Amino acid sequence: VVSVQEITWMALLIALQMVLGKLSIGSNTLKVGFSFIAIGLLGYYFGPFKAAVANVLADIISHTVMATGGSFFLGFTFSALVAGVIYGYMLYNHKVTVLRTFITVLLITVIVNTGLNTLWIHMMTNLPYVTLLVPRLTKEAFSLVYQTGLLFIVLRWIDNSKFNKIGQ
Amino acid sequence: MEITFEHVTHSYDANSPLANLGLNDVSLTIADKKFTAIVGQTGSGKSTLVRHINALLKPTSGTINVGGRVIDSETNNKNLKSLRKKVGMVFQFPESQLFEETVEKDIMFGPMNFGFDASDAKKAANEMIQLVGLDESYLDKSPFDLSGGQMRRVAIAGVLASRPETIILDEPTAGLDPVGRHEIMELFKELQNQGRTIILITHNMDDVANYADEMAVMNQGKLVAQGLPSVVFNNQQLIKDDLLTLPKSAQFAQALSQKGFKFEKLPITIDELGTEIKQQVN
Amino acid sequence: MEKIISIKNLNYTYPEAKQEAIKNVSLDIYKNEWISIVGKNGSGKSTLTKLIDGLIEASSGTIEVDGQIINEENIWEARTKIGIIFQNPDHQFVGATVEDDVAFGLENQGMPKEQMVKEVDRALKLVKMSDFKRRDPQSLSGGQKQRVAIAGVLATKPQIVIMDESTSMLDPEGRQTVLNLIQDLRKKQDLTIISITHDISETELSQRIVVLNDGQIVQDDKPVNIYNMGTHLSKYGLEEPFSSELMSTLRDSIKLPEGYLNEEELMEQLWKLRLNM
Amino acid sequence: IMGRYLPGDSLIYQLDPRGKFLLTFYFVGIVFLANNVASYAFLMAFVLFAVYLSKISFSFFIKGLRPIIWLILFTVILQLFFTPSDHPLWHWGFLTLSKEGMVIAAYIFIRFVLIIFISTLLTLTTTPIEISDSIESILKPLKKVNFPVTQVALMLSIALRFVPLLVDETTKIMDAQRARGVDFGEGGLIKRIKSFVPILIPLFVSSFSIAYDLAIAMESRGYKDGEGRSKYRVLSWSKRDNVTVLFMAVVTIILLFIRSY
Repeated sequence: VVSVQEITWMALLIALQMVLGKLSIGSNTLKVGFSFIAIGLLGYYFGPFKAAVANVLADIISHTVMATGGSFFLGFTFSALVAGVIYGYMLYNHKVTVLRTFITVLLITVIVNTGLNTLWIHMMTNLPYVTLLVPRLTKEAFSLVYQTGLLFIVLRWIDNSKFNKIGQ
Repeated sequence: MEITFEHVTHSYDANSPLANLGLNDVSLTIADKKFTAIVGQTGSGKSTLVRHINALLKPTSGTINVGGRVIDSETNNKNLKSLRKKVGMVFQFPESQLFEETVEKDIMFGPMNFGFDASDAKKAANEMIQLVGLDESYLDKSPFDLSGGQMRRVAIAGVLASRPETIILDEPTAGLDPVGRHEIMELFKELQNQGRTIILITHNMDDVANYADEMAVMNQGKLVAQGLPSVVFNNQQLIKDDLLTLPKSAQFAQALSQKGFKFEKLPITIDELGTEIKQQVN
Repeated sequence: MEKIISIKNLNYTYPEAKQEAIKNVSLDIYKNEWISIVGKNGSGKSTLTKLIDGLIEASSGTIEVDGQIINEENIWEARTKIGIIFQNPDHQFVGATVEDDVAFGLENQGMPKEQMVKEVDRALKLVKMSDFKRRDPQSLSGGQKQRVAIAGVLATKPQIVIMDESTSMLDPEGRQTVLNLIQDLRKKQDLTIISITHDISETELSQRIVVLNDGQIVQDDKPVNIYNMGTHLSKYGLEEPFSSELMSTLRDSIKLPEGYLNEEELMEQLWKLRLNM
Repeated sequence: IMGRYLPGDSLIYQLDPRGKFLLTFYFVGIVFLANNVASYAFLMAFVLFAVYLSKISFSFFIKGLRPIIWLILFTVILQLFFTPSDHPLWHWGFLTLSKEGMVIAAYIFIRFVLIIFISTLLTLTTTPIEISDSIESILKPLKKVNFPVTQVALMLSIALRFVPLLVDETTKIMDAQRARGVDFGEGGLIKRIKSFVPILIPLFVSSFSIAYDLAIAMESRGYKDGEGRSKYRVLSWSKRDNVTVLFMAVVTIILLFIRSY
């Protein structure tokens, strides 16, 4: 059973994810987005199962509503599911440390961003893995650093504040 | 610092066919070290107007001169810090800008961005927290453990800490209880007495009558009146066109004049009203 | 007069708080009454609302709504009798459009679709928002959002409407329309209105004012008697009513009757004095 | 930001959103079956026909390509020069330009265009709330395994309702921090990223308090646990929708035929 507080907080995090997805800095080649923070928070508050469901829904709704192009490919929805599970498994009910945050982001980067997402693009375009992977590597290495940093700052802040539990 | 707007027009979504004018050919001078109130209905362009003073918005055409610094449509987004340091801005519900772990750090945030060194910023935090009516013990607390009214004060302290010469206030007392509102308004008057320019956006005409030296009335992106409150509130046309409401004292005087009292000029504060009535009754 | 709410010896302390937010409050509220609960921020006004609606549970004491002492079993029934309009118009708008939002309470009751359509239309008509039926909340002004919130509450036909500082975030125009609307609805729909506010001018329409301070009831009286406290009201974080403030400025040289006069009465009085000159 | 729904009333608008939603996914799937000139041409003809039926100006569809035009060009160029071939027209180092490469590049390009046009068609003619209603309806069978479908649907519609509000809030917070001397566009990348903390935290706190207030407001309006609720918005499946599904089936059969031809 999901409580009313859980419903509204999940809803707001999904909304936040859509809004943060629109916020980005940097150029086309090295774009830095922020929606990962909202997914991380879904994991932190709700654990793997709920975060996965919420993230899948968020993915479908945001891609449909925002029409961000070719993401009707169901593979990306599967990526969203896996990301939700990883964030939830790693961040729910655990003390937030730099190492834990780093491993979380590393898992996301390796499994979801470079693994699954490359596979989907491969399936969509028939381009060989290597061709797709090589240009991504610098970007992924960079995002590993900044995502770890930002996620850690935000999560530690939440952990130490009265916002570390919902519904009060 | 005198602030002048010359033929300033601002259109939102300039490139879309739905472009709507936030400001329409506004020319206005805001005098140095004066307390200027800007009034007008919701959506009349008050907030759009003041966001031009620290270049959060840039004009589509026209220029704004802020103490010698010129802002126009070509103004670069970089190097605006010196301007923003001089022009402090308290937004509506400013407590939503708090984010640091302690009150002290949050108040220091602005000053540090503007290049104060840490000890100066700390000193400013200490001074400002007291100025807004809280004591030093609050500095170590988390801003999120405070009440709404206290958070508001901390946010205001955070803006004042950079020691701006001009302070813009966008409905700073919205939602506060009367006692809190009164204290905050007195604080702004005090800041003016210390030599700052105050620009206040408000819906409260009694505050305008009691505190402002000058006022400007906006409607649909246009400046429709400007001048001394005692003069502007006597502009019958504005009242008739529903562009301005009167302070309570003026409303009371107006009702009295329908009974048969005679007012050459509507009194706008309770003291003026009292004096007038005493003269006419005794 | 028939009681609709009866509160006895109510106490409440927030978790992790040192002081009680509500201290030994007893209060009877009568049918079709408009009662104002006033006090400064943090005096316990909103806590009291949440207690009455069972959104938080009292440490001790009882609350009786429409003859029934509320407990965990009947709280949902009690809630159908009470509608609350909250402070922030944006934070209570559930639906993606005006009509969806008004329907929310009805959906919760499991009302069939055809009936819902009728009720939504009826409620929107009451608050004069029918033309905005398909609009999204972001395109409405604060005052309009609160009118939709009122429609949402009225759709489920409550007997009691609690206004929890519902006008404090509105501009003067929005505030006036909302207050006029409530006054009008109280008569037409036979509602009991509990209005929680720190704005003394909003209490003029009520029949009774309860002053809360530090979680306790310090005054419970007719408006005239409360207004008569003049500058003493500031003790409780309240403003002196305009006419009372004006009277104190005039008293040093004009002879005025003792006690509080409202603006209309004061004007009459001043006019008489002028004629007698 | 809230989608790009364009009010209208052509046939496509009148279709049941569930049908449109599922058929869009379905179509994106069968696009991958196309393997020759004829099959791509056939699918293109189908999409253009659907676009024509929507009575929406073609320029809106072209605009739909814009957000991912770089990805498309990148892929097309890679295909053009990296497709191995025994009969290269031109050869330099790693780069090979061949007839096969050109054909594959063209196919991939058309594949992207097809997918984007059809998904743009869905977003232009379906409101966000209709999409969330569709998702609820599609998830309904999961009720049998105790999946909280109605709660999830409510959650989605709340999320959609709060997106515009949070966008306003973001702008406001950014302005407030700019006024306090934050420069979002300056400094090294790390500094820029750090400058977002003063936006992220307030935005988070703001969302948290909205969620809290909203839950209280919902409970006060009688929301219990999602059980026994009725629905104000009801989707209705009509004959038109049956015809559309049938039409899609025919399209699939023809496609399969052309493909193996």
